[in-house]
Amino acid sequence: MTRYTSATDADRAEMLAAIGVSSIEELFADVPVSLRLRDGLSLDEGLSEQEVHAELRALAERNVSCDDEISFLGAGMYDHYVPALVDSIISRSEFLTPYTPYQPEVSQGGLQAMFEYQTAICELTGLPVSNASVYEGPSAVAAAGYIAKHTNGRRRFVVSRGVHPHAREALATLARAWEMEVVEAPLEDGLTALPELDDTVSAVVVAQPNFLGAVEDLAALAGAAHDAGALCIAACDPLPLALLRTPGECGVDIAVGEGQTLGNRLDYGGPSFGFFATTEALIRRIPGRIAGETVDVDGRRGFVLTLQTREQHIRREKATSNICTAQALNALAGVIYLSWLGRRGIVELAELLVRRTDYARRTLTALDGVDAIHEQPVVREFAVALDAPVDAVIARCLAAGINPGYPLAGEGYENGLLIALTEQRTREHIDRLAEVLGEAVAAERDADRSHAGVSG
Amino acid sequence: MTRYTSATDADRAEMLAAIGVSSIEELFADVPVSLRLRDGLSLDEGLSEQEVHAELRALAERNVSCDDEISFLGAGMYDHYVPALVDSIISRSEFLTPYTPYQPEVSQGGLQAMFEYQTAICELTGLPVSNASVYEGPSAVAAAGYIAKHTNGRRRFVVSRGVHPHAREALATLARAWEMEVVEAPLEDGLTALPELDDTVSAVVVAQPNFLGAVEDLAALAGAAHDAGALCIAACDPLPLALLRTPGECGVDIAVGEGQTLGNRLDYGGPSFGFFATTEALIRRIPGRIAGETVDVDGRRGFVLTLQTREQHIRREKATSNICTAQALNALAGVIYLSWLGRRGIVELAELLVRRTDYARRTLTALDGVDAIHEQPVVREFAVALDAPVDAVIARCLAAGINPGYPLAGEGYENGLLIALTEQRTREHIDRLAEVLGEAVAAERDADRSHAGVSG
Amino acid sequence: MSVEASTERVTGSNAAADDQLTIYERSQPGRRAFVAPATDVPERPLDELLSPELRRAEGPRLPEVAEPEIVRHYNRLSKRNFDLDTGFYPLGSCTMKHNPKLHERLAALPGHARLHPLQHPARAQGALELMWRLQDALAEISGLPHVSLQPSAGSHGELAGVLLTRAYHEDHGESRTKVLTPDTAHGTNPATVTMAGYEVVKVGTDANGNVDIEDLRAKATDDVACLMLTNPSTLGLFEPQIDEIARIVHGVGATLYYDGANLNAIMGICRPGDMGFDIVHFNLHKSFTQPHGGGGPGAGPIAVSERIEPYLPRPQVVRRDPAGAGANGGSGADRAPVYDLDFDRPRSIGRLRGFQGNYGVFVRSYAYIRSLGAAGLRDVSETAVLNANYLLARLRELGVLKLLPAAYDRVCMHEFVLSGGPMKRELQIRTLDLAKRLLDHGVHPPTVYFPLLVDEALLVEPTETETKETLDRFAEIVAAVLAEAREDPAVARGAPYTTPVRRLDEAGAARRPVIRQAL
Amino acid sequence: MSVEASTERVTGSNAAADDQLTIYERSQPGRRAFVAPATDVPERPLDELLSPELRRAEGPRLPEVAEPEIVRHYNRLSKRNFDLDTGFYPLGSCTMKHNPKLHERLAALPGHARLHPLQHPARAQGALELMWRLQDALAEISGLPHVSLQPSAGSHGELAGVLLTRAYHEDHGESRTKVLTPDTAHGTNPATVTMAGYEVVKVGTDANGNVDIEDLRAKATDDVACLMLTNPSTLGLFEPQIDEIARIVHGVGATLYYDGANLNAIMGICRPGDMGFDIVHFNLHKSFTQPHGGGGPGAGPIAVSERIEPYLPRPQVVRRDPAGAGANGGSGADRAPVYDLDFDRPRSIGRLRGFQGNYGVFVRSYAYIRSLGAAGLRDVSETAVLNANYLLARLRELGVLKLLPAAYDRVCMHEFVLSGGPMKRELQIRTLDLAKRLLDHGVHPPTVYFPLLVDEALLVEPTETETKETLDRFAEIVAAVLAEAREDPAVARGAPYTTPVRRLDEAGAARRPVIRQAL
Ligand SMILES: Cc1ncc(COP(=O)(O)O)c(C=O)c1O
Ligand SMILES: Cc1ncc(COP(=O)(O)O)c(C=O)c1O
Repeated sequence: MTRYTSATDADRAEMLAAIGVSSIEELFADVPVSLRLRDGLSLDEGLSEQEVHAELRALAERNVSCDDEISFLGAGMYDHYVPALVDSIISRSEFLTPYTPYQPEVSQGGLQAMFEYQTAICELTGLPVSNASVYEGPSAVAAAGYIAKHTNGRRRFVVSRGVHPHAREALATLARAWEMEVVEAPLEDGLTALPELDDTVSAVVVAQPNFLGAVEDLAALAGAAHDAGALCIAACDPLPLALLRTPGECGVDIAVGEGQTLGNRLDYGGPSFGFFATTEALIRRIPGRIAGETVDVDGRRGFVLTLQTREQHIRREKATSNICTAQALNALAGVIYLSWLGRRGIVELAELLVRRTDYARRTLTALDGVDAIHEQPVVREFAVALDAPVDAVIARCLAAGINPGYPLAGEGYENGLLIALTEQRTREHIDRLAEVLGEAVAAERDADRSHAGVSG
Repeated sequence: MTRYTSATDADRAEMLAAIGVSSIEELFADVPVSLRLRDGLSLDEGLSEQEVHAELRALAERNVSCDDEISFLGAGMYDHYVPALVDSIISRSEFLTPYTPYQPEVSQGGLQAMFEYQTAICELTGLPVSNASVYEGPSAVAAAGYIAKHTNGRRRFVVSRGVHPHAREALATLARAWEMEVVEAPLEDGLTALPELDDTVSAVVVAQPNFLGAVEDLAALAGAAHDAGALCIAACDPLPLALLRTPGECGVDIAVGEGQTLGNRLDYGGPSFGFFATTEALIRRIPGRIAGETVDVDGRRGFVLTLQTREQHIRREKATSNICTAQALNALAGVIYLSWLGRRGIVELAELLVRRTDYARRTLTALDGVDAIHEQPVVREFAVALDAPVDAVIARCLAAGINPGYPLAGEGYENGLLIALTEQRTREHIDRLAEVLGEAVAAERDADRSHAGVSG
Repeated sequence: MSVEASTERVTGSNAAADDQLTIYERSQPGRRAFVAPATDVPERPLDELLSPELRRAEGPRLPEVAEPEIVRHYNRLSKRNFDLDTGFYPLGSCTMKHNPKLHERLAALPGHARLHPLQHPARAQGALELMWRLQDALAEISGLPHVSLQPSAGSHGELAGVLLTRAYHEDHGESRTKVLTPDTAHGTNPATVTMAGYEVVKVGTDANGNVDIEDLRAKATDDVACLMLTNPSTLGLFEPQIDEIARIVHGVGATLYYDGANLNAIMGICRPGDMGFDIVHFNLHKSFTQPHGGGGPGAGPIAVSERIEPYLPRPQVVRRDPAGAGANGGSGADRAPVYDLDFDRPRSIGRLRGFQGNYGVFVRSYAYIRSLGAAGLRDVSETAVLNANYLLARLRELGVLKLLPAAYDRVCMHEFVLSGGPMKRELQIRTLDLAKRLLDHGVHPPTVYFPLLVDEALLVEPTETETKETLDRFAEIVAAVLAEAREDPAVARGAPYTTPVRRLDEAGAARRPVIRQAL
Repeated sequence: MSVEASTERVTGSNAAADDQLTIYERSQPGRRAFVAPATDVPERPLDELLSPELRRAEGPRLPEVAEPEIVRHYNRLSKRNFDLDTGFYPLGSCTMKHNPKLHERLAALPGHARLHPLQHPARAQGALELMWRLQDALAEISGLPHVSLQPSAGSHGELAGVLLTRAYHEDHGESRTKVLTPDTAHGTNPATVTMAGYEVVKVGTDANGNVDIEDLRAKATDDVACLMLTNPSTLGLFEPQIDEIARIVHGVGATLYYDGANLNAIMGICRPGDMGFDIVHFNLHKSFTQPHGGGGPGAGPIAVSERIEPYLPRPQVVRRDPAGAGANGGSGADRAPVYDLDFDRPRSIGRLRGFQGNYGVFVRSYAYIRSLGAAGLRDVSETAVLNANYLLARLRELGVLKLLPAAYDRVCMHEFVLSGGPMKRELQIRTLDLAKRLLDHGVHPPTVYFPLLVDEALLVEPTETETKETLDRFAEIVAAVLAEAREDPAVARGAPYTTPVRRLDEAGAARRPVIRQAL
């Protein structure tokens, strides 16, 4: 017996008798003897609650979290403040412990929350259709690609380098299985430069703002895609959408994105949620759960899972996706967070991000050896090139208690650094970053020179 | 408007119109103009949630909590592990946000929990009557004294030095108002040595275990009190009661105590709860709320606040106490914690405390310059005398990340140290304490000597 | 579950017999939620450590239940409570305002929640500074310079206040025997007076609901130690003659005590200290929003004038400037101040309780004050008073006041009192019946049968955190219940119907008290 | 609220119209819960920073509501959900076991919850070690040496598994086109096959509920890439001929895929790896207890054999011994090991998602494994199987199986399937009616109409965390519903009656989808 099970020896005896067997072993008669584990699993012994708590606390202490340094890391997930009411609501067992609302009569809370969530996503994206969530951002891009494949059966995806590298890779992973080709479109001065698009192109995939923080001309990109008869898929950061022309307005066919910034923790990368919005035309191809409004036999308003003929449990091999368990709790956090921000608040927050980001960008690019990688308008993140080895510079900043951002070497900007802001990074933090970064760059340049001197 | 209020300017206008006044000012017409604040309060401006969070987090970081050092502090509150289910249950709004159950039909949850709590306290104390909680431990002793005063109208309290100093002081504070005298009974070899008791003694007040950790012969003390026609009041540490002869069995008339160790946080001293148990004879004098079982008009089982004719809202100046708001949520944590421990677990826990305490006591008193203040049996706490200035020794231990305990100078043991154990202080911690304490005492002795040398 | 039971469900009764079991009735020998950590020290025989004579024969008969069933048990119990986060809770005098969720997060930070009360002050600077700043803010709000956070609740603050009065008079060679309390006073006031060793003398209320000045004058003799006053009073009315009252009380050398339970009406508008009060208690769990926890915890800090300061409870939280000279009160200007506990208070009344008071409560109330600031606190009181007067107006508009007239027809402050007398006569339903019927509409009833001097009293306090829509809905519900009662009073008399249990036999419970489980 | 509405309440309907408003319908212009922190940087005109052409004309029309009403809204919504912490939830195939409260506390520790996914591995050693240890434990439990934690849920794990199969075959110069799935398979299996670019071929089930070996033999041709199998199957039956199945599948060079949704039946009893499976997915939110969150989050790690390892997703969590040589798998013996993310995997299928997977889920499942240990995990499976067989026996004893016969009359594993066919013929109520009527008794119905091959299927999975009393009560409820239906089938057909809403018009919802609020 464990602290989570209740079958005492007395219970076991009674239950076995009722079943009509004399031992638990007998219940496993179907398991070939040759397969039965003789000496059990070789795992450590179980521990008391307090011991498990102590062990996992010790592990947590060995991570440097955003509580432990001033972090300007972003690149897909951002350290936004999560209001206390989100935690207090999503930790209610009525939201935390049930599963997918297969029995709508006793799941109205979850279903109505999904409906409210879908409404909020439609408002953010300017598109008429949203599902109730997919796993997270990058896999959502792949899921959108799957729709494109089915919609026009074409051979190629044109993917902007402005799309998050993880999303590009997730799409490529599936494209291989679909025997489709992924062509990357380069960024020029920070913006997507599309190649010629022909009738082999299934979809054009872009990001808003893009991976370097730049605001793309989404309408132009969607227009180009449509001119070639391709779909336009946009991976969007939801908070900037409070200010930017919406994907819907720009003619985007599918807008997806990472929902972490909407009331979810960083959690070292998950769980969060992916949002997925599209046009009426594609409503019957969208993956995942969708809540819809209806009435009960007494005419009372109610909500149900709807358009289920898209889904695996009904359509099986003909389903538009294989997704089953998604991210309902994280999406709930999302709609609570958006309700907390509210119609005015979300704009105020986005404007604060724009102003703090502008201030940071000006302050840092004014430093010796720190140059902008592009001059495009940005909302919450921007990219700079350092005139010194980026890893060494970062190391110096870390030593000073500042995590200056994400190195862009992997993206081909040798000493590039991607710097993200949130409402939790104050002017004081930005000024401190400027000080520390400036010193670090200067120091590493000298180090470099002297080193060059030596080796030269 | 604040983030917690909803009256927009539009609302205000409508509401004022409905009231028939033209401004909020008019609603305060009864306030003499001379008294109205002209320039408002001089307090800092309000802050956003995130800013308040940052400020209070910064304050928290300036405290050294039991997470930040290995602490052997006890002396009335103890760092026991609080299981996660306690937090998750008491943070449910249905328990967290209602007030005293004045409307029993919609308060059955709280009322039944009180009934279950009372039962648990009766089981711990061996007494037939428990209320639903009082403020905390020391004031509970004073409240018990108030019953004694009413019961026999005598002039004096005989209070053992084994009673927590805060409790002795809280009783003395009220005794002064009652024009009663407090006589202190000394500890001899760690146990209470009662003076002659005559018919002026209203109550004998003792502690189990006492302030130096020693287990008292409660039956003998209660017997002596009764022989003099006085009541016996015992302040008890609830966890040791899992093993010790109960106050009820020993003839104690009123058993009270600090409930913090039962599923409540340290919280720098509060809120926690005080428990209050007594005999049938005193049931109508007990302070505070009591839940009782009854039935509703359909014959369904239910619970109500009962015996309210004791209370201030009914009896006013004739009430047995003035207590109103007590510690319901903390007492709820208490009964959940006790249910988590369970019948076997509480004994296992108490035995673990006894063994760890015995091990610590032997290990430490084996050190040079560390001697037992008494040899009496103990459960979770013991007192030693150091052959070096206790404050200097403590300072050295703190520097090594160990908080060795509570100095007893205030209690007249010049270099005394009171050391407490919980299930969170492992053998490894105890061995580390021995190492650090041994070194500290040795170092301070030398320092002393050389200092003596100098000054001599 | 029998067929009857199940068909009963067609009629919608939600009472699953199973929901009425206690945790003891769910116990089965051998089940457990707790697993003890390994005994890592020598397992010496228990008899050697604690001789059998010292030990109980049988352990406490606590329940034996695994974690899942403990969780379900208390979860189900919780669903049998009505709570503020679900609906309107206009419980007069209790200020059931919203409890910001932020506060629970802050109080749970390990630096606050896991701090031992005997930690050396030098290692608890954050906690002491927070307490000092809270004292400072409460002093400003009350207009009285010195604050003690120690009392555990309002009534504990009252006790402290009366003991301070005693100490003050004794220190000045006087011994007085009486304390005045208005007949509208909350029960804790007279109960406190007795507990502090004084005799209660009641002061009457005049036709307008104010303190009867003549009666006060008559009873304010030189053996009176104190007048305990609530302003706004428990009638929800501000004493327009507060200056005169103070003059009379001080005239005979008595202290003027302010019961702060109703402070929510006047924060940032006016201050007890300016009214001449010597001692004030705050109910942090009312004006400064604490979750009420089903009956606590709370905190009842007190603020006092200079002349009372020497007697404040021990210890006091003080700020010492770097030079080391003790300093309390004043603004936070000095450089690198140090916070400390001052035990050296020779004239103090002493301790009222252990340690430093309900710190966890202080954290929440301090966060509240920081969130709102001066303007926010004033907005709170303005809105509380606006909401109360608006609700009164709506009730009047709906004709409710014909049957439930306002006890005193005046502009009210943050709450108001209705009398159910006419309703009782005309509709044959009592205030209690109305209250019980409100339960079926998903709102918590106002305070009933208090204050005592109003016939069939109903004390309504909406608080500032309720919306206009909620107030409108409540007014309509009350009107609906009265209309229903006019058609058939039996409905209200039989109410409630939709609650987990219906009216309970309280008399029986008191006659044969069953206050613990028979095991 | 009208008089009718209120008298309606006498009959006990709990539907307050107010409870049916959406958060948008509670919105009032100007209300707010969010207060922005001060703009501490120069307030440059927005147009200079973001030109108007780039901006939307109108912001998103989110609700305008203050904190108290947001809290109440979602609190009230929550009360319209049934949840596992309130009652029995035997939803077959979903393993609705208790979620230990400890896990939520651990996942919330700032060192876990506030760790940025791009933090340098050297500064995330605690997280990486936890993931590595979890991989290690899952490898041991499954009997397969290499683990990737990346997939986000079971179906994502399936996708990974089939893509691994494709990569494996391609790397060996083969291209296969078909994947076999039994007709009992969960819908995600065939859906996954299609998504991974393969053709689904169904394998039949024999009279005993096992895979039809002859059919399998016939369909196992050399263009078959994989057989996806659930064992115990979705019928709750263990495949006794699993060895033979493995032989057949491997005989044609296909891989054997293990759908781990039912792992809860065999932990510590036997291992997929030993059965010959090449690839396994785990549903951490089933066997390893995650709160189901109303439909996620979960995680679907996969374990694979040596030959599949080279193709695992990128990045892999690895442990490097101090010397620096890479090492994965194996015991945690070495001194001061360093944990890292390995991106250098040339033959990897690549990424399936962002970052390192659902770390918060890993924390909970790792805590669960540490709490239970080897003995505890075995106890879990033993008790899960005991509870299922006991419940089946109780139902038989009460005569329920006469109307709801077991689909296959065998000892079951952790769950079992009943057929509502006879009940439908004899009592004229369908499995759906039974399910809806159960709602009135406060229990969640089992999974209905799955697996598809059983007529009017009812898939019952009690899990190990339920008490004997709960199982007894459930059996009695089912018996009571059948007895009631015999008297009057209309009651069940009209059920539920006591739920927040009654049967809903799903057809209408799909015909004219209303999937967002009209604003
Ligand atoms: C007017 C008044 N005074 C005093 C009190 C007592 O406060 P507490 O319950 O915090 O002891 C109350 C509480 O109900 C009150 O309403
Ligand atoms: C047998 C079986 N396989 C696969 C899945 C899919 O797992 P998930 O919902 O985590 O994607 C499920 C979940 O219901 C299942 O029951």
